[in-house]
Amino acid sequence: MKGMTLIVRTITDFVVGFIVVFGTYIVLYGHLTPGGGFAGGVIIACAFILLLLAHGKEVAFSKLGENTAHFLDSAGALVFLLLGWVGMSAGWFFMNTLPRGEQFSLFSSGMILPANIAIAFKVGSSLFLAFSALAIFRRRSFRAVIEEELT
Amino acid sequence: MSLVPLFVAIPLGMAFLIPLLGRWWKTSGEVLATGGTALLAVMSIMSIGMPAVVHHMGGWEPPYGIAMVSDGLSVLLLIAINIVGFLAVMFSLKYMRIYTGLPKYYSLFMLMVAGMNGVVLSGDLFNLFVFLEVASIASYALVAFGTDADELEAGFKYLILGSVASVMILFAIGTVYAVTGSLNMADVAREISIRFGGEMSPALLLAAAMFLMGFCLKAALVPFHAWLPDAHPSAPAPISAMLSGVVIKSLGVYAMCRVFFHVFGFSPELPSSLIIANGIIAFSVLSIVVGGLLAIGQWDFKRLLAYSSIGQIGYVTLGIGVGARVLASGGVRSLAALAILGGLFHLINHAAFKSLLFLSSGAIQHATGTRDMKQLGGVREKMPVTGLSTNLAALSIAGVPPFSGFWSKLVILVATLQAGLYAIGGIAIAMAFVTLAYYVKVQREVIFGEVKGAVEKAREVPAVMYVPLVILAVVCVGFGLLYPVIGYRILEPARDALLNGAEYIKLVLG
Amino acid sequence: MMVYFLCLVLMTMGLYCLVAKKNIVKKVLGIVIMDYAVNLYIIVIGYKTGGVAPIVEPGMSEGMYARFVDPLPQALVLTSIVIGLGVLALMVSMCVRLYEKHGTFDMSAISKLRG
Amino acid sequence: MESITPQLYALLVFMIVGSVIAIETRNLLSAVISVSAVGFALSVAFLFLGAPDIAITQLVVEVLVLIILIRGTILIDNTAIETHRDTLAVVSSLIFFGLLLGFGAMIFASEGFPEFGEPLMRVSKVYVQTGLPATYAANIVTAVILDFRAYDTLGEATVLFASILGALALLRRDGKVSRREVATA
Repeated sequence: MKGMTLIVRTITDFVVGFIVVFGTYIVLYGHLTPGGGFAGGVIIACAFILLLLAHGKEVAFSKLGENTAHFLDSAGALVFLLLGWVGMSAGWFFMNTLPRGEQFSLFSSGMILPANIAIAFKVGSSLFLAFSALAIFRRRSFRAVIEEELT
Repeated sequence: MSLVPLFVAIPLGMAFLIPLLGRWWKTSGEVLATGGTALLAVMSIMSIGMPAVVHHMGGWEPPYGIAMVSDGLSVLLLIAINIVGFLAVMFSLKYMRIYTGLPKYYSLFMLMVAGMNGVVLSGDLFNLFVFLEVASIASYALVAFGTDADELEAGFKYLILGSVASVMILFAIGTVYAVTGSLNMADVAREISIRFGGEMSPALLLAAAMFLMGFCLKAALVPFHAWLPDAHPSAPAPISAMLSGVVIKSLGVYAMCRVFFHVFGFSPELPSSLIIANGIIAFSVLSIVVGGLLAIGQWDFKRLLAYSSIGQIGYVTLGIGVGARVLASGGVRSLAALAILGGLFHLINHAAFKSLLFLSSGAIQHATGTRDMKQLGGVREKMPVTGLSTNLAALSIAGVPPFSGFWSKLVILVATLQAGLYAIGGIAIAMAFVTLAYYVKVQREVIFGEVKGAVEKAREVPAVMYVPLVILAVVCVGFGLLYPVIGYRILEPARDALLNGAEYIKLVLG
Repeated sequence: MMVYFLCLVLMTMGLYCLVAKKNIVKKVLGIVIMDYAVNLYIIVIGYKTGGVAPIVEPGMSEGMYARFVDPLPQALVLTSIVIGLGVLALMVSMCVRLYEKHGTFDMSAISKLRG
Repeated sequence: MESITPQLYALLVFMIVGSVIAIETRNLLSAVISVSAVGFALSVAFLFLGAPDIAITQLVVEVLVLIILIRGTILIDNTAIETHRDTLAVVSSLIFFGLLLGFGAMIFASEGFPEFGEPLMRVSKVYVQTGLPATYAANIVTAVILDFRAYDTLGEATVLFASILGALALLRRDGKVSRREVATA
């Protein structure tokens, strides 16, 4: 797919970095301020979707490759499941056994921060993948379908 | 340390791993799905006879955390889900070769199994909803997996009606939370009995009505059945077997039983519970009649089976509804126990023979390339194993003694008549003969008769495809003959779990 | 009371859109509206008059905790929003495929199977 | 401690009007944009109701929904569909909705239902009080979703995983292996 005009592309280049940084902030401070892995993940996905829309798929996939996105999608979910399984060492699924740290600091509250990060990776990459699949999907011409049926 | 969470963690882990490894290891889906479901099937059989377990998620005591509850009823459903799941995966190994994107298929399959296991083990209303959605979404995608025009259309209809059901269930959960301030089922039940005592408040009645509509949509009871006759035939055969065999039961019937028996409760002190019981009976009778009558006219083998599923699910909920009605009107407790036992027995029987029939329809389609009954005939001669096992399942579902389907229908009918519902019992008996009629049609047109065009070149399907059929056929016969063993070990704990709401509350809240 | 009722009105409007409209994109929009209505309903249930967001700030006294709105419905709605987004992605991909097969978004033209 | 009721009613009326436009307009693009307007109003309503987490999530999800709907559907075909309505279905559904609304109005006015602004908070009182000391998360909502009820969040992540996987599965190029490949296999 083609990109958009020069103005859009220039502004996109300027803005994308800020969006990613903002998303990362939302993810990391999810346990202290409003937000969390899910909202932050969607914001990060939106940054890549913006790249996809403005520059076309080559540029977007050079920043976040399709294989990488597939990998992050599954790996994020798997890491979250494993974090839950760590709790089984204390006898209960999803028990928060990691060290709690200090109140109101970034590295506190045990499992919550890594879980937020895992969810953010999972959500961001999977939404980007779904959108790119939707945007790239081209209707094949009727003729091509017929020819395929005949052969 | 109890290992109940493994029932959810194993299929989820497999589902996440399959796409991860699928890029480099082409057969990861086949290997991991077979291994995972085999392990789950063994675990579910091992959990027979175990005492009821409550697992506190995150170590938080209920009602503050989510409780995972495995009692007799859960074990019954776990056995059905995981064994049918394993056999369906085994059948898929060869059958699904004609489709592309197999890692995605196996991953979605494992997600569906994980969702259903999560539903039957959940002790929390919202958690039940979340896992219900996991299973539903995976099944929407699986119905449309072939991406042909009619598969997509069926999937879309299923998706629309399923979403309506989800919204209704969520609305009901919100209302229950507003009125009781809790989401844990046992805690809600206790709160209802303390706070509302003899009277069910109107708000709870609204919630109950919403739950009833939502679960009836998921269970495809008439008049909420519109999606099923499209979705079940369009799906790939192993998925049809899962959908008809276990999905509508675990998402519809099981969830309905759990919510109405354990959360709202049926007792003479709650006058409005009689309304709910009557509602369940009314929908069941409608399903039995409409499903049975529409099945006769079908010439598409899978579509006939789909309509038959509507009718048979009607029998299951009829047994449960009659039990609920007896409880709600203060009747004899042993009669309620009999009716519920019949319903649960028919549930597990239907899981066995309907999944067998759908798998054999897939085998026949694989061998002959058609499922139009007008073009089939004499399958028995060309495909002896498939033909024989299909025949056994058809006899069982038609209610011919001594197969399992006969006994379960007999129990349901006896209980219905004893409860004084003579008209409904009469309808159910008449429709049992209609069931017999359309399965005689299946036998005459498909299994016996002269060998017709499409069947002439057919050969017996490979062993991985017929072994699941044989296992399920053995189950169909075995359940009929070995009822004392099965009933004592599996069905009676499930029945007792349903009947004793007070014990459930004590189990979860201690 | 009126607030709950208006949420129910919004929900029935979504349901109406689902039943009455033939365009499958409109049906998708109907489901989106229903999701909104239910989410709002659940959040409204948890609202406390004069309440503040349930976020503790350093130096906040324990007495302030009593002013927090109910956090549990918010957790439920977060999950419900995610579910809605997932269902929407699945629905839109089905719509795209259906359009590819039939060349239209009209449900009565798409409908070949009869329930 | 001013009442938020007037703002909430204004937003709700706005949402209902927006949905009416979305349902009845001929132009699909207008319909999608009206639905998004409803979604943004919903986000503002969440903010008023003391739910900033949900407001942020709703806002970003709304952006994504708008992009997906426009990119996925409207760009393909934006023609209005003019088929006659199924009058029987519409009338029966309207009767059903009327009953539902009447029933709902009766129930929301009844004794058992808590008044607006007075939640029971039987269970969540404990979350509010012990959230910070027990989990060290200052945001109680995060404490609930990732600690007290983390298992739900696993389900939520799984739902998203399943639906995206399903969407990718549906958007793959060919559903079935072509006949030539079957013959060689």
